[in-house]
Amino acid sequence: MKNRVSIVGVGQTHHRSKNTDCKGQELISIAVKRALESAELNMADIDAIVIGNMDHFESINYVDMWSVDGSGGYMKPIMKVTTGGTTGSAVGHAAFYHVASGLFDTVLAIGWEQNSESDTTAAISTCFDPITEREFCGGAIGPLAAQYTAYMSKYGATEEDAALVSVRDHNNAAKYNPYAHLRQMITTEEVMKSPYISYPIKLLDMCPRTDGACAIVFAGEDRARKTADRPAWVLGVGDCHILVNVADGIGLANLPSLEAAAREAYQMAGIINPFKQFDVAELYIPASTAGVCWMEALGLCEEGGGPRLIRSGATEMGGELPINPSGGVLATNPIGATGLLRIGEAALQVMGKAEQKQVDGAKVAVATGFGGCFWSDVTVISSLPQLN
Amino acid sequence: MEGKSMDTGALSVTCTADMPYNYHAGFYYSRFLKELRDNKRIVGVKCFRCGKVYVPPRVVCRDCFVTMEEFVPVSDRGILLAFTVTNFPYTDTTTGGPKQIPYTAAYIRLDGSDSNIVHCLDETDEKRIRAGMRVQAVFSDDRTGDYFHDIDHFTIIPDDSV
Amino acid sequence: MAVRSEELGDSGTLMYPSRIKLQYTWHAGKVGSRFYREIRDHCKIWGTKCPQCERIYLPPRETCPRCYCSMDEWVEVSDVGTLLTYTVTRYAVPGIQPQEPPYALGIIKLDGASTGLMHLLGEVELDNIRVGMRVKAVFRDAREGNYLDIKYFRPLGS
Amino acid sequence: MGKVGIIGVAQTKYRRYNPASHAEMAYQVTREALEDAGLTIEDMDNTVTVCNDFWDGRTISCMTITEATGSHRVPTTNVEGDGTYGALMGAMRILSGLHKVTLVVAQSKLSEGIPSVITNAMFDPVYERVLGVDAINSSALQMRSYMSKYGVTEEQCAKVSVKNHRNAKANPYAHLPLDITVEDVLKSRVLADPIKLLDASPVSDGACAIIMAEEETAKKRYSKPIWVKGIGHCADAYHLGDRDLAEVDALASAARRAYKMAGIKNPMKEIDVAEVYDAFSYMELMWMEGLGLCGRGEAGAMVDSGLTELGGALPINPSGGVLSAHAVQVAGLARIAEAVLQLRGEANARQVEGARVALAHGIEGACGQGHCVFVLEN
Repeated sequence: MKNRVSIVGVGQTHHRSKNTDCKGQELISIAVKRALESAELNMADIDAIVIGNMDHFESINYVDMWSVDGSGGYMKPIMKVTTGGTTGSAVGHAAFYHVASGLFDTVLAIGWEQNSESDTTAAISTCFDPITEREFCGGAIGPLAAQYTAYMSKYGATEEDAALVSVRDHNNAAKYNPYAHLRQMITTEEVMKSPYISYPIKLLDMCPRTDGACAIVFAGEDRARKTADRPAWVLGVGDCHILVNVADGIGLANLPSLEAAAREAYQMAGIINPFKQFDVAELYIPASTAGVCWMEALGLCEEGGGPRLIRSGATEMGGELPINPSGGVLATNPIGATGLLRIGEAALQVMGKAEQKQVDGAKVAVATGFGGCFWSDVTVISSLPQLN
Repeated sequence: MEGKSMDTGALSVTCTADMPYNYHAGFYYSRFLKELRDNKRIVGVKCFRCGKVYVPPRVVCRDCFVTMEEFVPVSDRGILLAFTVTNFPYTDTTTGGPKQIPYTAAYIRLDGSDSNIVHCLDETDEKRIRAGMRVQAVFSDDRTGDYFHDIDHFTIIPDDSV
Repeated sequence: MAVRSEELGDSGTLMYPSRIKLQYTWHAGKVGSRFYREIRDHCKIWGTKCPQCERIYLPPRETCPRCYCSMDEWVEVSDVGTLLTYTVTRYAVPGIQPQEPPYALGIIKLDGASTGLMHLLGEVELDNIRVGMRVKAVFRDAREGNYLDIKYFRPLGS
Repeated sequence: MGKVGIIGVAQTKYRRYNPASHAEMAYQVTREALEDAGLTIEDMDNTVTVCNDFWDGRTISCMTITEATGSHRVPTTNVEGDGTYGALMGAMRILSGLHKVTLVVAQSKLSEGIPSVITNAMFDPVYERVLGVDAINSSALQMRSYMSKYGVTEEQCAKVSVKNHRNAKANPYAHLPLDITVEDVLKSRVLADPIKLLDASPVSDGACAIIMAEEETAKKRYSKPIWVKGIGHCADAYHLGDRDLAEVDALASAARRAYKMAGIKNPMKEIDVAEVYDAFSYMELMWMEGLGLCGRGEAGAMVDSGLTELGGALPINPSGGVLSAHAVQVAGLARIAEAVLQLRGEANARQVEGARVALAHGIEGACGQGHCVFVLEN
């Protein structure tokens, strides 16, 4: 790598189902100001900006230009990256490449969404092929639900396994994350009793839609060593966007794109035994069912081992590998920001700045993004500039 | 457009964005749509290298990255790989009105195909549907070059021993 | 409802007419809401002032785009200003235009403001609009709290 | 900056209603760019696509061309814009040292949607959008502003259109090669005055792909790599009323950055040919000023003098420019592809003799709010 890349500041809004206090650009500026504050930098220190969201959620075209009032992008280089649910992680990775290339030193990555401004499910449905798929694909829920039916019949996972994931993430958000959107403690029984919204996914299995923004300051090595006591180093990035037709993702009981993205990121970072090497994980789990069937793709368990790992409690706070101390996507989902929040939360963990949600002594963390057509992004972050 | 005063005293602007698109089906989907419309036939395209058949047809083989040119008919029967009964309200963006629910999205692999399609099933009681069931396409009489309509729906084959 | 695909010229391929039609409710936010309330309730136009560069912004914003600091100070500006540039739109686009073309559009620098405000021009011969012209806001009678509560700007003295 | 070489380019012919689908167009230019570079898809270790959900009529529209561009095989991302920003991302990937060969693919089918509806969505939904403002009438505001500040005339703008449509006659990819006169332009139907039909670019479908490689690979795999010497991008304020629309500060800043990287001190002298984003005739004049190819307000006189004609001292848009083919998400990348052909000496009838340094320019947003500048050298 030409330049080592670090994260020196993370900011986010207090996420809500509907934030009428803020016009979109103002929502963005809250996250940006918090990120700058956490990095102890000013807007003048920022060399370039990368921003992303999903166009039809707010129906604003050229958001990189529109957002200048909030992003601080006036007379700065600014670029828009958008890849669906993986937008946030793709924005983070684009900022990573801005710095790694040596072209820019201090770069602001911004993800945001004001989902309350439209019908999110309807807007998402327009991602499916207008001629062969759109009519029968209801938002992001349908394909995820279908995937879990396949996983259950293949590996004997249950709806209760998914409920455990839902309880873990919701309760982490309630207990530890003041920024989270949903902060209600829930029980397995409540999840199981909640109505089906798309069999086998029930209301409490599914992520909400959220108004929120996240901003992260990426910096090259010199800036990092100068300004941050304990920067988070980005050791590996990987992404894999595998398909064009969502139907072809069906029968994917597991998630090959996550496997491929992880392979790429792990190789770059030097991760050999992910379950052991990672101290904490912030995973893009849009439905609790995914929290059961995707961990094997990250190498956190053997094929079909998701249910066992979830039932073991190892992924709870205090367990061997806590997953989603922040409460993750099930508690907070401003879609264009969601993937970036995973990177931000993972960075805060290894910076020792995660406050109530801190996993003690966390040194190596993994963050994922999910979206598009069963697509995945993976980021490996550490308090160490390189792993031994 | 209207400005509406909301409970917090904050104002908002409400507007229906209506963006028409004449989606170009291109050479491969056009062939697919016309075969459906004119011949009640479902066609895919076959990769000369790996032999895989893709439905709906497309120009490039995902695995071999070669141009596919051989259109082949596939069966109107197949296996239900997965399904979901969609029963939450959302806007149908093709009309701006509410989507008709419930409907069952059916992910199907047709006999003779190596890829999957999505359509709907004429059964919305999830207790009566299982992944792995055999299903059959039911065509519309009045076909217009619309895949969602020209195949009216898929139906579960009660006895597939024939 | 069935969509009828159409032949695309003589290419042998089809066009599938569809649309993305969806309702949006955009939040004006605290700052935008105050701007609109002042117009709706008092026919007054207010901007926000940057404590650093002292620019007065219209429409008002929470953050100065140039200095990137919060702007707490509100300043009333005049409803009279100078036309910086204009155009007469003479083509029709169904669904997005506020009135039948031809109609005039301009950017107006209100007295007391540092930035221009884009708006419609009314009560004016379309061939007699000039850069530098002085114009005055005409408010709508039934105001609802949106951009068109200012009906248009008309030449001063007309 | 390290060296990035461009070793493959391909474009479709631009036209309204290209019968190929998004994916079919993207596949065509991908295959042809690979052929041009003498490489196979296996040689690509990452890709960048250029898709925009409004123009494509689809959320996550990059999904449409994932497989057609081989993006499912390798790390990939999607950068919105006109393709210049996508190429910038491609260059960053290579400069990071983590990737060796990037495929950048842009495609656009303007004839599927209604451009004014799509560009109206650029404007703030709480404020100006309701005025029915779009790419055409907003640009008319800018053209008027530019003319009234600097005394540039409609005739001078018309000359740009005449020149570019004539240049297009030598470009097999162009959509609108035309033999027209200044009078034809002035008499063409007024869209939003002072913009007339022949001051405006057409509605085009098309695709473009380029292949970028790190230095060693570029030298080893290709006989005539074209080198990226400098890149700069920059954004101006959002609300048009915040800007002096007659000025080009963001472009000047982007150009400064690109020139500094490329070691260019006198762009007028050192640049042999420029391909700029002339969505409207007046834009070519303003962008020349922002790029430092002449002083502010001087571009009109420069066009009068004939310097920007093919055969002049600084030919601008020998391809015919965006006025002769405007597939929005492609048009910036096409500027780079055309600049590459010039530097290879493969531009045939539109070749600028002895071109060694070329400039390619793209824009983003309304009235050139954002700009991206590439300096290339052979």
